[in-house]
Amino acid sequence: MNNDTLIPYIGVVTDIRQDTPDVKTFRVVSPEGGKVFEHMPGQCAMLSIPGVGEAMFSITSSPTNTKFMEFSIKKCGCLTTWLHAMDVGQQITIRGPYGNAFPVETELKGKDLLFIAGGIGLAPLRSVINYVRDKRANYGDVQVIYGSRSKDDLVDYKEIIDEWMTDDGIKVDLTIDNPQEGWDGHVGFVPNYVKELNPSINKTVLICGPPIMIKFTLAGLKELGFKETQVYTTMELRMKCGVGKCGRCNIGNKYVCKDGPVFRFDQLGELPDEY
Amino acid sequence: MLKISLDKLDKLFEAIAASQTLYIPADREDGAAEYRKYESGMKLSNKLNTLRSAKDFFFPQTENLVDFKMEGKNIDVIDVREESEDFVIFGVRACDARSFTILDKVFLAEPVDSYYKNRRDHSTVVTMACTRPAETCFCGTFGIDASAPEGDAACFSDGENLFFEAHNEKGQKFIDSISSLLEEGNTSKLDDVREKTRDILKKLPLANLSTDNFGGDKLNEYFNSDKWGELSESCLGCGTCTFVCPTCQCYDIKDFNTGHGIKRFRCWDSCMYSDFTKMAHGNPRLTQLERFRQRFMHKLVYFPANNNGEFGCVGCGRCLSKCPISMNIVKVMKALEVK
Amino acid sequence: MQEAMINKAKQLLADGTVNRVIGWKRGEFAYDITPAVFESAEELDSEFVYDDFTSANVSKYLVKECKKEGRILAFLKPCDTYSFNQLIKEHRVVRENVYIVGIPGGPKLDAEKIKAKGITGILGVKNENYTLKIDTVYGEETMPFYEAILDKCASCKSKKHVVYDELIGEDGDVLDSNRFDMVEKLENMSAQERYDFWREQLSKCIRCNACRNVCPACTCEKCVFDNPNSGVENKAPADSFEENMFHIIRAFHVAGRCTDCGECSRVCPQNIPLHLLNRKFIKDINSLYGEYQAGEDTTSRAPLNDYNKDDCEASIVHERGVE
Amino acid sequence: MQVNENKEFEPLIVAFCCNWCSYAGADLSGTNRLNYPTNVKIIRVPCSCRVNPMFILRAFQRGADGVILCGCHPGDCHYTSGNYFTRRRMTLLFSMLDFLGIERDRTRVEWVSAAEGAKFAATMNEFTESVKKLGPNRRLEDLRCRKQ
Repeated sequence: MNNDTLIPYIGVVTDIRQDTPDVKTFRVVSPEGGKVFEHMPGQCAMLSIPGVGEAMFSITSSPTNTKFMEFSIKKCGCLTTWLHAMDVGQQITIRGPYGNAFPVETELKGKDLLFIAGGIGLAPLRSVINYVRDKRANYGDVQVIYGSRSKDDLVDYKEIIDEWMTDDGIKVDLTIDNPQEGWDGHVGFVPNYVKELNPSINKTVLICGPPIMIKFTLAGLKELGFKETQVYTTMELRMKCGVGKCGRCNIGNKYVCKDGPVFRFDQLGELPDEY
Repeated sequence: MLKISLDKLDKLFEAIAASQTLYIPADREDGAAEYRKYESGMKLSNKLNTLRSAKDFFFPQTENLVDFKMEGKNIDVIDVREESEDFVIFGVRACDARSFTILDKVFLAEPVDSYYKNRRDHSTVVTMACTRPAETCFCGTFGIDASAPEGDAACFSDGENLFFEAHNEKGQKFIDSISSLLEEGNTSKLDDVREKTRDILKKLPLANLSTDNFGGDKLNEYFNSDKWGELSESCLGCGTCTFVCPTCQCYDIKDFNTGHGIKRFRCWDSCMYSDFTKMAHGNPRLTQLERFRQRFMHKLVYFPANNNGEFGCVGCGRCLSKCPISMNIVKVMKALEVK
Repeated sequence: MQEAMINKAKQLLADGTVNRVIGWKRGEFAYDITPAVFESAEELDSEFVYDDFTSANVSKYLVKECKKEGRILAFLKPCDTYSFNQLIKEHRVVRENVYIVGIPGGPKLDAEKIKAKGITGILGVKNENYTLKIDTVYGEETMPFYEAILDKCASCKSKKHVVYDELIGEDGDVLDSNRFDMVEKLENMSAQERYDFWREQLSKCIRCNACRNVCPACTCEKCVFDNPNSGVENKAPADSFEENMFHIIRAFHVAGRCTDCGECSRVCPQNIPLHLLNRKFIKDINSLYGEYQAGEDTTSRAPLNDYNKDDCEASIVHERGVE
Repeated sequence: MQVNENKEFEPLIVAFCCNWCSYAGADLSGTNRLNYPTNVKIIRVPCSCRVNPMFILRAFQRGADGVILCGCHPGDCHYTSGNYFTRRRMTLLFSMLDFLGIERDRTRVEWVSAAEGAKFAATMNEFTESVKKLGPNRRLEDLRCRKQ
């Protein structure tokens, strides 16, 4: 019988990094070494500990990383609590890749890009940002606006400071919600910061974060003159199968696992408001 | 047309069951019909339809997907799939036969569901034309002719004889396998019976129900209809409609710890249940209104939007007779319809 | 009766006693009647129905309805009043927000029983001197009224209303019912026969949860079977054990609170006689701890929340009855 | 390794014991060097009243062949009245299991005080023997949990 997508592969966790108090980044390789499967930026994978649960996570590492995949996971439910408690060397099951991807090879090619992320919302965008950094010649200006509750809650802070900020072709603006000792950067919410920075409206925007942040940022972008066709986001709903069959992650007639998770706001606007 | 006399049905069943597993609708003690594995002496039910739909054959209520053995930090994945045996389902009604094509559109779409396909490949569906449709029948609404069912092969009764007709290679193979029992027969009486059935179908109370105003193009209009509150008010949030439905195909995947391993199984799920879309951080369908809406929007709007206008209902009428509070797709369609 | 009820409802709506009415709404056929809330005289006139098929017990809806703005009028049959009274006892409803009009009860008809006779294509059902005249697309059929009544009505326990603000018609009496006959019959079977009986019945279960969701005593905010952290959550009977477990626990959780309204068996799409499990508990409670009828009053202690120092020991189960 | 088909059936017995009396009783039978079968697995609970009917069923699901519930003697409950409720609850549950055709001798309630080490051992011996006679639990088992 052919392989079935519901039968998972084994992945080995080779590195666990504590990013913030409630976010850890897990490095996963196949037991034979190397990546379990290839993917495109924005796609997701089903991770599971049998007996504990199975859930969909976006792949945080860039496809250009040929050695391993990474997942930045926030502790919030049953499975994620288990994942946070495990040690290096633990095997997990993994299946995918699922969903569409950010159109990095088509619509986004040659464009000026603006990434806006809030909190753990950086996880899916990090894959795109690193993809773009590795194929820098294919894209125009790149700007990242990233905010979190506090300095400690900035995911991948080390990579942002050491790699992104030292990169020439990429501008990074960080913000935190409240003033904090040892922070001399910007303080304030992401939507306001975006308005303050007043980015050029030629940019294509990729946005991810808590729903409330997305809502206000989108409104702010529209005020600045951005059109809905310029803004992409990535969605999340309860999923079980990952292939549009189990019937629960739909928004209208679109399945987030299959037709999403990446949607352009004009596409999302045509769908019922049920997410 | 090839035929067999109805009083020789036993012989026919014996012959089929000799080479492969045969399932026929049989009466159980409480009077309802259900598909049962044929054993000598079992009688074909004369009920219009089985209480549970025929989807169980391809999409059972629970099935083991994969097993895991956990040892220390290691996980073993054990593929438990086995090649299905060949089987014949006899006496499937036109509505249930159509439900298979609807399920195919879900499970055989890429990536193919190998569990479903395995059973589908090994099955022969022999349908049976209806002669006494009930008031709850509305298959005609979805373009199904109860007197000419689909399936690999179909059979038609004129009250004395059962006539056979092959629809594809599989069906022809089935008829060939029983050809020694069949003989050429005159269909003039059968034509009368079919004519009469068609007349009755036209006279049924739901004969005029139409899907003309449903489909993918009025998605937001139906979604935002103010009728949902009133319609869903009495809904108990049970899963009766979804579980008796031949086309409801949503499922859940769960793990069961047996104490010496993990069994991952798939089971039917219902969009009527409160945890259907519940996540660690919230639930987009908080009240019964949203859940109720999802079920009917899926059948009448979303499914046709994704499948060239084909609806996700076959009009078998099971939910009409089984809903504890008699709220069903017909009432929803009538209340909702936007001309 | 229907007309008297509509008039009563209109009058109470008009004088402001209530702002809503819970009753039953006509369907597509003679028998598919849906509980519904009515807010105006026009709605009542066009859609309200009370006939031989209006069997659904509306008292559970009142748990939600009584928390809304204003007062609601509920027409309760005698058996429904027991359910409602039990809900008052458990503080699940606000009595003041419900205006109860007691109406005479059944026996109500069961469309499934008519269909089981092979009668199909039903267009209309009329009761003429306790003979049902059934109009079908295949011509007229008849059957005796009492052969088509719901099982729960066939063993009616009471025609008395235990709670009401006013009555339409006369109040009845508590009946001497034969409702424990089937339980007794099973008790007198051998263990193997009982096991076979229940295996056949419970293996039909499709776990649709209709029995649980319709039950006026099952009002937990979150059922243990829906709770992933309970360790017993299950959505489908993956094993015969889970079928047994669900039905034992469902019945046990309402033991001493079940008023024997019979809704569980009425709604079961697989015709499992679930009420027998509940009745077994009622029968045991009656015989071991004294006669008790849940919902009869709002003050007495439920048998499982109570004890006597000289209660029998559990070993009584091993000593009596048929092995 | 050769499996002996005729090996005598060894039942798995789950004993729920209340913390204050029966568990101490079990302890005492141990310190007094009284024998009771190793088939008995004790689960300590704060009070016999803590035992939900679901616990009993779950024990059967997970492979128990018999379940026994031990608590303080009526009147001696550490929490005054817990075991009185237990008594009613278990009577009804066992009666229901019997009604469903499940062998009645697979379940039992026994009152064992902290001083009754001998009674504990004797009860367990006797209960294990009676369950042994019944053979493995087949009517209330979960096939998925059966050890291959």
